[in-house]
Amino acid sequence: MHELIDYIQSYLDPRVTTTPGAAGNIFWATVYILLVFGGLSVAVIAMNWLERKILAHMQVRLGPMRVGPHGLLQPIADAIKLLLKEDIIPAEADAFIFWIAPFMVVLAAFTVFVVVPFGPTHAITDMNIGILFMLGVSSLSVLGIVMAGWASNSHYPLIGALRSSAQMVSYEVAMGLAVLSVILLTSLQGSGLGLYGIGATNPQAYGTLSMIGIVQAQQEQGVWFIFKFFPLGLVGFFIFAIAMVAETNRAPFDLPEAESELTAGFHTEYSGFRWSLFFLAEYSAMIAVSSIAVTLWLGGWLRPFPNALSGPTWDLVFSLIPGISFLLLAAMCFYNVARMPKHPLFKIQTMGLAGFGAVLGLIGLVMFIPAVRDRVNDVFWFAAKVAGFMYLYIWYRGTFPRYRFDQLMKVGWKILLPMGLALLILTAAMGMRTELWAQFQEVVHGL
Amino acid sequence: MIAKLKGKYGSGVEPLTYLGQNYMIVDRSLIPEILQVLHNEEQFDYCVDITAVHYPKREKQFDVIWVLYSFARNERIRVTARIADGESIPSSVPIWATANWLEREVFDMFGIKFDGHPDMKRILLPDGWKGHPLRKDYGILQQDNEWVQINLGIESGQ
Amino acid sequence: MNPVATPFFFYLLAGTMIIGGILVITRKNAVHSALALITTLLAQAALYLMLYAPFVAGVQIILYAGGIMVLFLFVIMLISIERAAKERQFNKQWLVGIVAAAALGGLFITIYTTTTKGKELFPEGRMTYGESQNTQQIAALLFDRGAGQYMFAFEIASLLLLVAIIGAVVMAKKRI
Amino acid sequence: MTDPTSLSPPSLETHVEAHEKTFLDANELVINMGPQHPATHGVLRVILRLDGEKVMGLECVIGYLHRGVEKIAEHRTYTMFNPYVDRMDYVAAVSNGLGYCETVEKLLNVEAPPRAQYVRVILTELNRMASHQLWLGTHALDIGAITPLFYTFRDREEILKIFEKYCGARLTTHAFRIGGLQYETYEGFEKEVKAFIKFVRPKIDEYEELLTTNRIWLERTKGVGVISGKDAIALGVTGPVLRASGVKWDIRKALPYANYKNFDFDIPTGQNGDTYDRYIVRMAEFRQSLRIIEQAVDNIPEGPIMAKVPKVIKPPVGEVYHSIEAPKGELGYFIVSDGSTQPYRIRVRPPSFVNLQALDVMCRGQLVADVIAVIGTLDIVLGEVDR
Repeated sequence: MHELIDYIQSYLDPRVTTTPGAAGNIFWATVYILLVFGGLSVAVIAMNWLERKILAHMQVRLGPMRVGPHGLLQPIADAIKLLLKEDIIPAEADAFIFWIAPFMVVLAAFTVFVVVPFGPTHAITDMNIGILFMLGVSSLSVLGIVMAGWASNSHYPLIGALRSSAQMVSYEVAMGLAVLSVILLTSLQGSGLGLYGIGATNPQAYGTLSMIGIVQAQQEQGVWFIFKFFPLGLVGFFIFAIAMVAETNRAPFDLPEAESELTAGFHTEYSGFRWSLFFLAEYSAMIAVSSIAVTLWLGGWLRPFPNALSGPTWDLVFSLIPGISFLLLAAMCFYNVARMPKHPLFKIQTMGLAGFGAVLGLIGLVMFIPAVRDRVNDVFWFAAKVAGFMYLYIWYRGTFPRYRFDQLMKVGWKILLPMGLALLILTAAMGMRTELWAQFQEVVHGL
Repeated sequence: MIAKLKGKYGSGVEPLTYLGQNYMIVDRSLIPEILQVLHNEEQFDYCVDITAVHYPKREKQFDVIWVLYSFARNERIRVTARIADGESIPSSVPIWATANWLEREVFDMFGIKFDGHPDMKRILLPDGWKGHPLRKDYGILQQDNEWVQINLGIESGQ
Repeated sequence: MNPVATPFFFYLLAGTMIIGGILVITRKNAVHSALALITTLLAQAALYLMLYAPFVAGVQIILYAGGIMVLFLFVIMLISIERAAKERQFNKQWLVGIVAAAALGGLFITIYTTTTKGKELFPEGRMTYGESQNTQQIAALLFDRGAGQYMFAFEIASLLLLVAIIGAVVMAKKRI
Repeated sequence: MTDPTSLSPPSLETHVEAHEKTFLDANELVINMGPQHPATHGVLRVILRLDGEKVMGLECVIGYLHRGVEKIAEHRTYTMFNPYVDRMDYVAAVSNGLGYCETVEKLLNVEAPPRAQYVRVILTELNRMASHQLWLGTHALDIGAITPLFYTFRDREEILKIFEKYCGARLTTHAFRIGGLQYETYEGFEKEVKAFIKFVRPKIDEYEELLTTNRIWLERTKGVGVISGKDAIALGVTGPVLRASGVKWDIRKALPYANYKNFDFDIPTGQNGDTYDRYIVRMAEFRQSLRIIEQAVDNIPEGPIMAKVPKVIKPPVGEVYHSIEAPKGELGYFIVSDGSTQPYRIRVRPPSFVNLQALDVMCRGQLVADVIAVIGTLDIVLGEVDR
């Protein structure tokens, strides 16, 4: 018990600079695991509601409005329905694999979050091979999909699974190249240093695969990698942004689940709880790849405009934004409370919405407390950036038709892959430009 | 054109007009030849419809009717052949591809067989169905109860 | 970071690997075999982690479990399993196989126990590589200007793979 | 010229045989699509033979919605059968009614009075737009764009409101009677139609904005489901599908019925006969329909709305074939009268049924995803295919 208190105190000390996992602090690691996975589940539920609402408003309709005020309780109703539904295993299916496949997909999608850095100290652990681990584990989810498709013993799931595996394996290549270009950039510590310390005074300036290290590199270099070597960083970001949509099987690359062609793709035969696991996995995979993109290109937990608006005053202003945005949400809730129809039937709904607004407002107020403010700020900016990606996902879905399979492959292999290779070479050349220039001049002098 | 055909085939072709619509009654034996001529020489390149009518009291019970249209002449014509029950008629699939399903429907509804059709089977009704519903002796409430019982597992479809 | 319950995890992972390996060769259903193989490979990745080789572990997951096994499954699924399962799968060479395996195992044991060089390959005690620098060390070993020894071999290996890919395409496709 | 037998759809047996032969041959696969499938627009069953994802051939199995409309007709009087035709192509019920009424009028040798003709044209063209809107929404949905569906349904609602106000029904309208119209137009009919024209013009641009230049849409539709004009004629394909293949043929111009000859409009055509051209042709037809409605609504004459038709309709003995340009193609009625109050035989020449036959030719060598696109672009209604 005494040790436990020590643990807690040790982490609450503001001088702590390392993640609980890396510090070997099992208590805090456990707390973080629970926090991250609890938060993830809440995020998936929130995404469910948001996707339906945003998509509905894009399509001139209202979306869920019945369960709770503005359908706020709809995802919970859905979850209860799914859990109570009969869990059917087709007679001809391979029962064991059919049973284990969804768990495998969920496991892969969740394990990834072990290394996601929500802040310099807000991560379960900091791995030396962080990004490699993320790519590797998220590529395992394709195994689950393939197993699900095969075990269903039915044509549509099989074709869905085949498409899915081909698609994910193809886009991983382009994705990997884009990621590599960022890893090259991380070795450019400070200005004037060459790639991987070549031509530098300190030859040990290696790059890093650690997720936290990548963000710290951006902090040190004073630029988000999306703007580094303009437009090279931007191109890399776009390659990744396209590949990540394909990786997560979302529109316009949602061929494995193309409703009009393959009914529901690899999870056609699944129902109830097991189906909801696929749903959970899909959304958490979306969040996972978005957080990779945010970490690698958008400065992770760093606040926007670190250079233009620097100094302690601006720091303070930016640290107030989380609380203010929650208060804004609360204000929106109260505005809608005022707009609710004044009818006895709507009484409970109105009260519910008001309560929801009150909770949001309270959270906002708590965020103004300095101790909380400093610790939450990183997480807020990270979450805000990821939320931007989530909105993009929904927007894509509302706008684009679906690619055909061969076109999808063409985009992956004939467009993104060559672009990724060129990007890698150009990034390396830019990183070593002083070296190369010197060598070039030497050659010219020799002539 | 009609006169030309009449001159060529004599009594086998009987051209008629009703309400400004041309049609001709053609002897069954002349059917393949006349359709070929209409398609190749008279440019009736679009087979609008193939259908049949059942006259149970007549000796030759069925009228098989081709509705043809020519894009070049902007003209429609109907060709009618009279055949007896159980008699078959040459298929016009080699002339117009569209005849495939139309002939299958005629077979399905009237039981008229088309010789040389690539895939002569029922189209709208299920394969094992008994009876041809558009014949006049097929009652409006009649159905293949046996088929319904075996395939749908219910006593009756009504 | 101090390791927790090292022997327990070692035996757990090693046991998983061996059971997985046995399942790979005994399952009739090719998909089940592939899954057992994946389990083996993942357990092996975990073992690498225990050996303070996170980079190798990561590569093991991304390449073997995530890449090669997906392609394996891809191919297996395209073949009609129900009918393939009925076919006779094993050549009657298990006797030869056992003899060969026993001979190889015997060779390893002999070398390890009799010669001094064999023991040097497996040093006693725990290796003490810094976990946080593992990836960088591998990079240095491969590519560093001064100390890199394996760059040529590495590139040759990738060229070999390229040749293999081209060969496979030529053999599989009659008309390119 | 292509051999017609090679154009006509193959039989199921060829697919089954192929399935039997292909043990361990990783490529060939026979899959069944439907009859319950989200993209077959009803209860259409398609048996596909695939080489990987490439379609080697397919067969449609139809008849799941067969109701024996032609048999029912023989046991109803001419007037009683009128509502039944609405149930065939239920998204273009007004066109069906127009075709039927005109055919019986032809048999009776009467003509609807001019005022009735104008109202008929307005309603039929509105219905053509409603049908095309439904097509656009579902077609885009099949290709993966979900948003156009909601846009088109929002605007189709306005058309249905006009129908509802005119005749009380939205879908199966039974708007016309043999000899003219049952009801006089309601108060403010012209104004509402004009308001609708004004309302829908920018909406059509909105649909086009979403799709016409969308890269993915172009890639999914260009060069997909190509059918040449010659093949289309050989297969009896009509309507926008034929026009997209470059054949400038529209019954409204070629063999004018109602009073279409009084209106000024163009026949939009395509060149390539692919899915994109069919899309473009139908989008252009929206605008042409609006043009026709605009001219008609400005010039509705005063006068009676019913021709002199006896209470009990007993056409003289004879047979007649008459067809109109329905939204989906040539909709023909062949009616044989034996002089009694009931038709001796009514044959409906359904455009969807005949167009669907071309599916096999259009899909051969394409990918599975294209089959979906082609079914969508053919714009079939299973109620009409199966009758």
